[in-house]
Amino acid sequence: WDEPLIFELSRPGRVGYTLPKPIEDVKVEIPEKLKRKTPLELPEVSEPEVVKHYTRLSEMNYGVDSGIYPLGSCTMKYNPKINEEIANHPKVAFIHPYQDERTVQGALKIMWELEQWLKEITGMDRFTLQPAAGANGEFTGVMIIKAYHLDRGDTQRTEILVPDSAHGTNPASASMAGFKVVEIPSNENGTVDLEALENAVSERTAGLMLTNPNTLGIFEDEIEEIAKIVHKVGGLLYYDGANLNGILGKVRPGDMGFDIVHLNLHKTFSTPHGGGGPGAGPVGVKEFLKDYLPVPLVSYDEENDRYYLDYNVPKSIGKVKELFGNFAVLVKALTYLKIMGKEGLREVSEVAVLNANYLARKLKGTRGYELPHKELRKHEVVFSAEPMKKETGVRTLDVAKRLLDFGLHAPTIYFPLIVHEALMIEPTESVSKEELDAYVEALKKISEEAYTNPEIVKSAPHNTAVRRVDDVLAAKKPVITWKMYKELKEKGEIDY
Amino acid sequence: WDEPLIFELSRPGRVGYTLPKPIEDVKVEIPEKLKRKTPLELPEVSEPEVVKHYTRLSEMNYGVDSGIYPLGSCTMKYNPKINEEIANHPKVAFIHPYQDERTVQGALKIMWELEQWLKEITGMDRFTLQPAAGANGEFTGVMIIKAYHLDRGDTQRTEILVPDSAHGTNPASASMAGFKVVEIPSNENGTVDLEALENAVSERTAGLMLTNPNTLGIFEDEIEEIAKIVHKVGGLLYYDGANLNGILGKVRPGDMGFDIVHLNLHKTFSTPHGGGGPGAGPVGVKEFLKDYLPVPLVSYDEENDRYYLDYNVPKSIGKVKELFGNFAVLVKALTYLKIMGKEGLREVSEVAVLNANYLARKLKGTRGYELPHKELRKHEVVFSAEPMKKETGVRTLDVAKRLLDFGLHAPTIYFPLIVHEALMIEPTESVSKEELDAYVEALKKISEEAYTNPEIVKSAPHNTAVRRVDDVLAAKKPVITWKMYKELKEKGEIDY
Amino acid sequence: MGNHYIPNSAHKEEMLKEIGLSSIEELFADIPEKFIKEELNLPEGKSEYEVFLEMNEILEKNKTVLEMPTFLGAGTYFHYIPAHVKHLIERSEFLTSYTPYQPEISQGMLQALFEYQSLIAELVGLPVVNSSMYDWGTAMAEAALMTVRLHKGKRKKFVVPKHTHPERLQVLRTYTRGPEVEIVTVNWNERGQVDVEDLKEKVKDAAGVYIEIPNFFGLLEEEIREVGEIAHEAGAYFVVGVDPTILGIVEAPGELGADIVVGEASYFGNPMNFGGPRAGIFAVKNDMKLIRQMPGRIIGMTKDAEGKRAFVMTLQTREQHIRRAKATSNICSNEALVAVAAAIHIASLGPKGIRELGEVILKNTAYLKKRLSEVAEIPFDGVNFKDVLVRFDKPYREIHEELLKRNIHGGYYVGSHFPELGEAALFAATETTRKEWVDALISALKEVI
Amino acid sequence: MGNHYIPNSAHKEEMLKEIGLSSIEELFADIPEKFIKEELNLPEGKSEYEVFLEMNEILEKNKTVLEMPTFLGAGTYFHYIPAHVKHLIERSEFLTSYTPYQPEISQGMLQALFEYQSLIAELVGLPVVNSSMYDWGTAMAEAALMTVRLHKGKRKKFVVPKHTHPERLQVLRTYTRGPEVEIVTVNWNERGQVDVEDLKEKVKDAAGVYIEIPNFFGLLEEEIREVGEIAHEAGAYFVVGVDPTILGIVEAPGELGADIVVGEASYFGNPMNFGGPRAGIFAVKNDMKLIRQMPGRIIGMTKDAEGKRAFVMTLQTREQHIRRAKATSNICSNEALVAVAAAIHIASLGPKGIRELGEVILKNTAYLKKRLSEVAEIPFDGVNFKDVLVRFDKPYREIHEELLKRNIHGGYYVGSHFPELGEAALFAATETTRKEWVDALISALKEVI
Repeated sequence: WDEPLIFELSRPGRVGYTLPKPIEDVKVEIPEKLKRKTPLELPEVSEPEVVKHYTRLSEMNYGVDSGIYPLGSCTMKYNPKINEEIANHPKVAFIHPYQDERTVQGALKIMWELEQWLKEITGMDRFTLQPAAGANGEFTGVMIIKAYHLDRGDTQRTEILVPDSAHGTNPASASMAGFKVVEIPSNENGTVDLEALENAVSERTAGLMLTNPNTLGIFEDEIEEIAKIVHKVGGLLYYDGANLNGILGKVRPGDMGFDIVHLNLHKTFSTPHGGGGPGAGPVGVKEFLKDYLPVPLVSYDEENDRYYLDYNVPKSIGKVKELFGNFAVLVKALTYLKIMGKEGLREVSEVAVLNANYLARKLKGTRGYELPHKELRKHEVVFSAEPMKKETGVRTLDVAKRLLDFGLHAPTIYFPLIVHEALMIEPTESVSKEELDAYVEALKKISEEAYTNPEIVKSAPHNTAVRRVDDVLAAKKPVITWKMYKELKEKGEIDY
Repeated sequence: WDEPLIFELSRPGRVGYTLPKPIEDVKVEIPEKLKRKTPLELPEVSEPEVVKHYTRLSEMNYGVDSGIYPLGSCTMKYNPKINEEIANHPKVAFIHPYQDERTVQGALKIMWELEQWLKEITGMDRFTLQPAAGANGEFTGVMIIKAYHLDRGDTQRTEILVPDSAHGTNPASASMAGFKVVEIPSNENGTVDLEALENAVSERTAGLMLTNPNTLGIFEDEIEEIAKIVHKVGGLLYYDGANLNGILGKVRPGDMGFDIVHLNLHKTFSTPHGGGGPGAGPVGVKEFLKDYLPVPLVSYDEENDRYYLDYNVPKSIGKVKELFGNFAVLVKALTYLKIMGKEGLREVSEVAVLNANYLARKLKGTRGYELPHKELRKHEVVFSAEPMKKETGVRTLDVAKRLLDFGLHAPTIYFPLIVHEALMIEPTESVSKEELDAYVEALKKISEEAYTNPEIVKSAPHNTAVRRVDDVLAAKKPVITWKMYKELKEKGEIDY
Repeated sequence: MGNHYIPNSAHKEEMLKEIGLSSIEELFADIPEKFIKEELNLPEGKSEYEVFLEMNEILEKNKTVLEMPTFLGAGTYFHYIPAHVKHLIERSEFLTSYTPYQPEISQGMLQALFEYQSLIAELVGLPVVNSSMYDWGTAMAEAALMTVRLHKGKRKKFVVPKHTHPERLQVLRTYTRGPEVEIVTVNWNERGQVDVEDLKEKVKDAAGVYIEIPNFFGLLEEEIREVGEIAHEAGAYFVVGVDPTILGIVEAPGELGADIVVGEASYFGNPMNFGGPRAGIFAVKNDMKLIRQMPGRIIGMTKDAEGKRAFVMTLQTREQHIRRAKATSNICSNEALVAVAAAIHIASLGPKGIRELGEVILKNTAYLKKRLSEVAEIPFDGVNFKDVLVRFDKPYREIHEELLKRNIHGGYYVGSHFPELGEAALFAATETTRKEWVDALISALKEVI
Repeated sequence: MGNHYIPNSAHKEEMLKEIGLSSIEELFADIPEKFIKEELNLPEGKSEYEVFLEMNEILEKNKTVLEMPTFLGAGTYFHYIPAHVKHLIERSEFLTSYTPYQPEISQGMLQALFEYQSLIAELVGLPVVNSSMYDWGTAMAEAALMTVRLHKGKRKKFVVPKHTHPERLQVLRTYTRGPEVEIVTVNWNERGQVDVEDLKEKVKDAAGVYIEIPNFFGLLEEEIREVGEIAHEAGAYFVVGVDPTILGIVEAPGELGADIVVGEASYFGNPMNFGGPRAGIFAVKNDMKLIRQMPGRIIGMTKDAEGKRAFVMTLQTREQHIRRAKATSNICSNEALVAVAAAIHIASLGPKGIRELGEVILKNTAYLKKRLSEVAEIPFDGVNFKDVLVRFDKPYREIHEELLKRNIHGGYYVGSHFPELGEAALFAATETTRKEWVDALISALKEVI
């Protein structure tokens, strides 16, 4: 398709809406100086045109329902349709967050039940469901760390430790909370270098943020030692739940010594990613930290069989988002959990890990790709295409683009930063053996091409809606809205 | 895509379902001689695979939301999404047809209200909503004609008259009802030849089935005379509602002398066509015929404000379908009617007719296409590509296939039979001027190609999921199911 | 102001001008003045929101089976439809398309329908299946007409059990009135099954013989094979009507001797919707004599100009748009989307799921029957699937009324169709039936009886 | 038996064997034995049907605004979402995709988000818009942090009206605790609007000044331009928070002097959902100094290798995955789908619809206000949009309770946030408010007061 912008479909006079008439034609005047005078250059389109336009746009987009989507650290698993059906229920859509508690007992029960599941899954003692996404959860977590230390008069704890393999959100969240970020290097196994950690911790250490399995897909097997080192100096241990899918039902962050956990319901618990969001990033803490959680919590008064919003959180960090969280997302996650049950959740990690290792071992040994660090992975595996780059000039970016030509989504690339020319592949438990085999085949084919006909890889993709997109130009000459586009076009500064 | 058959995705052991456990593990045995022994060769697939498979199949299909779909006589108008939302309501899905009337007052009210709308729109006195589709409605109508005459002891009425421009369903329905079909030729204006009609009617005439506007998109302007001729000999006048969109809100079949009417809710009243169905084909009659309608009707007891299923139809033809009709479709049609209102319905036909005439006059004069009969059309227009065929060898079928290359759906072709190399175009009111212009442009371009490079047209389509499909082979070597496919493949009788 | 569904509402003047007309009225100049309707006596249009509220308010007056334990069956059953089935058939490329006249841009629907045909073929045990009829009833009626056509009109008798589903029997009677087919009914025996002796007496000169699995009383007819043999011996075609949800545990009708199988596909993948839409199964043996007489649309596999596998509508010369008055049926629009929903559901169940579904229903029915036998008479022994016929000592309408008062919807009263059965009703279970519902029913019945 | 969501459940043995492993346990051999959890103390899995029933039963305990006239607003409003908007964002290609890291196969989402940015730009009157924040509150908090960054930490004061929405104010306080920004509040005057004199006293050394359209009391602040000028004179950035549904009738904040505009996009295209998900608007002037300090993801237009127009994520060097600890924000997942829903709704409304929507809300609010003034005190004059502050003579909680008994949900009690207002509550109207609801409310209030 060459689908025009919705603005380009506009023709004066067309309408795409209906509205009820006002109750009464009361005369109300906006004060003259506030009345809109600037013309509103919005598109004028009819409903059939709107529907065709966005239907076509959707067909120009690849989703989990289109095929394998092995973006590392994103856990692009299948999103069960029953989740959507329940979340689209009028009893979800048409309730107001300030309704009297007696009229939203269902909503509160859902939140409360979800919390019970998450507690048992992670081994934590209390959860807030407020954070809108993983990073929002991280911020919540580090603010709790901050509040905890300050509350104890421990004012010198200004540092958060973050491994060099961590997601960018970890240092960014710590930094937003006003901490100095101290990076801890990885060792040759791809796990935290204990000696470096020992050297880094001090009375300034507020906490360590750790992803386990880490972003290489490797389980931090010295986690007990790590926890000891951090706790010994009075720091707290924060669990980034991005990779929980690799150990779900097998081992719990709470049992490994973590004090705070954030989860990504849109990763581990099958709620859809929506092209970038909404997600949900609940944060769980151990008993001693529960008074710091954001308000309100959802509590249950057993005696009166009544769920309620609990604002009685004495040392709360306040709010990290309006209201109670991405409720519709919470509904989807609980639906999934109930269907899966304890044995289903365990099956998730077993097959997710099997799939990743299957793919890793099938691909290993293919010319141009290298599997650094330990062989045993959890739910994802990171290859390096450094040899290919050196030997053929074909970069990881090229490999990713070439995969698109096979109708396959590329893995996460150039992350984690500690692996050069990284290809971070997370198949998840939702794909079939045949899909894994086809993925390996495609990567092997690309390797072959790189060594025989590198141009075809370097100029990929060839079969997509658009050819390789010029992101340098996008940054050099920002065109961010239709308004900017029109101006630049009129000035002749752009030709597209 | 090259999407395999669902059977080809099967791998032993995979499951795509969950089921509740039985209430109790009672022992029940199917008698030995009835137990299934033949293995069930159904696919074994997981839910994510099912979803991906049918998502991909859907993307290999063109619908109204994909673009213009000007299939003549099919009225492929936009299907408002609110129709679907209301029809998907649990209060529609989860009701049983044999529920006590007091528990389905909403459903009955919907049916009753819909009938009131249809009565006023058509000028008829009573409707059955039972028929599942247009043809089912036609059968209902001719059975009513039959019952009416027989009931009056008028046993010699064995003939139904049908114009030569009629839909194939008309003669087929008459024939199913046991009538002999007498074809009436059209005159040079494309309308019923009155003289021929005069000659055809007799005491054997049970009725005349007429589409107005007819399948050429031409209004039968001598309708008053036609009605007189048929009524004079004691015949009834049947209105085929396929083309109601061309006169909606402007003129009513009931006022023109028709005694029986069938409507296609999936054409005129915006319910989706679903790839071939479900539709709904309500039948309306004048007062003197209402005792012949199928049972049950929906009646309203005003005194007790109660809707009920009315089995008191003394001379009913019985049932033409189980239960009460395609209820979910009825819900959609009523939703549409309420939103459109009387002025909206009128707007439908005005713009539908404007669009057809706009297209006709823009295309007229283009080399190779000829506009036979009167220029003024209603909602559709039939061109003949006879000159093109003669001059270039390019057939209407080729033109249709070439349109697909432009991303446009072809019109109905080779119908009505009275126009050679017919292209029957019905844009409907849902398309924009730009879409009409683009369609005309494409047809002009194809004309140009036919006269300069006919091969490109004859070998079209070129840009579709599959190239021109061999339907002769399909009929010669029927492969109708996976079972047949496997057998033929094993025998080496087919190579696809 | 324009209409939100009609883009060119806003451009009428402009477009008229472009084609040399001056008013919309000119476009309708061919309609005799006297017939022009100035204004319909109908409400004005409303906003989507207002209609949403209005329709919701109307629908509020329905009480669903989720809101009250409901034991109605008798041809319509509360099955659970997995959410992904609904999601997929709401994809607008499927939903808003029509009959795939242009196969090159309709491969998705064609393949889905080919898969439907194939899945049904596996279930019923006959290899040739059309892409749907309106429902079981019309499929059965068309089968009857087909057997008459196959006898070239020399036989005009169609034999059915007296206890054929009354809805279907009514449809059959209407459909066969055209060619004046004689419908002959066979009695049931003391076990509520077809009386084979009676059949033998009536089968002579029959064009076709029909039987249902399970029968209207919910019973598995045990002498199906025998019935088929009797039909065949008499030179009649054997037509079996089947509830396909039983076919994981019961032998395929094709293997039991059926020449034609009809049934209801919508039990898979489609909600009850107050009885519609549905989709009729129509399957025949791989015999060109039968295939040529089949009604309905058929999707076939073929190849494209490059030799690639492709799908297309086939054997269309049987159909009304080509054969007109001589067509095998008048059917045009069918129930394609209902069939696709059924296909997706069947594919998701797979061989294991189909068997398990059958078993769960069988067991739930047995539980219901056992519990009902505590409080009422079960007139017929045998194996029940979904429906169970129960006879009460007291007028069933009264019992029904009392149940409703207790927020329980009782079974389907059969007394009006079969007075000889007395105060009898069909109570049904499926895989959706909950123990607590049955228990509540039995408690209530104990109070009431 | 396999799991229906997990295809390879059925192939564990086979796959293990192929890669030379003998058991699943081997794959988890790197986890210290002592941490392995044998079994979670959680329920077993259930069938989809059972969970469907269970969730339905839980949800039954909610009472929706369709079931009782509800006058709650205060930052969450019952707007009607046209069905086509919901239909389109449920298309699985949108719903199940993620951040468009591979633009070549994500042009649909990228273009839709570019259109969102463009539509919001038109409404707010600033040309640079990101593709969403979590909600208005976090957008406002990030704006505050941004103004501090723009002053390179030399100014750490952010001035807000005391009557800023309490939810948002709480978020602001949490977000600004990291860099220790000082939040200074400005009083309202006797008309319930920002006290400009008080602002003048407090603005010195402020990094930013914030104001809302309309304010928490539902009032249109009349001196917005003046507030902006005061901010700019003091060298502070002017941040405006806006309910975008008002922008068809009220001048674009960018034209009123705003440097940064924040607000709630989910009022378009998204239901209330008990408060989430939402989407925060974040827009700035076309000034690279500001753009470089913007949080969040931005979609830009560019071209592909063949010179064809294409869309791509741009200016990513501001973001956490590249800049890490020095990023402008930690935001990664945003609210893309919520933004797309808003875009589709705005595009459907167009210029005329946006104006009409504003007018209908304005008039319905005026009607509600007029009727409320019959029974209670309206402490502030001025123009209200959606919310109206009402003061009662009697404890509001008692009135509220009485209304609930009459199946009417009253307004939002503001006494807990602003005790100085007395027994006051915010009652709200939108385009969805029905006359009969208001009339019922007033009758009930007359009984109750």
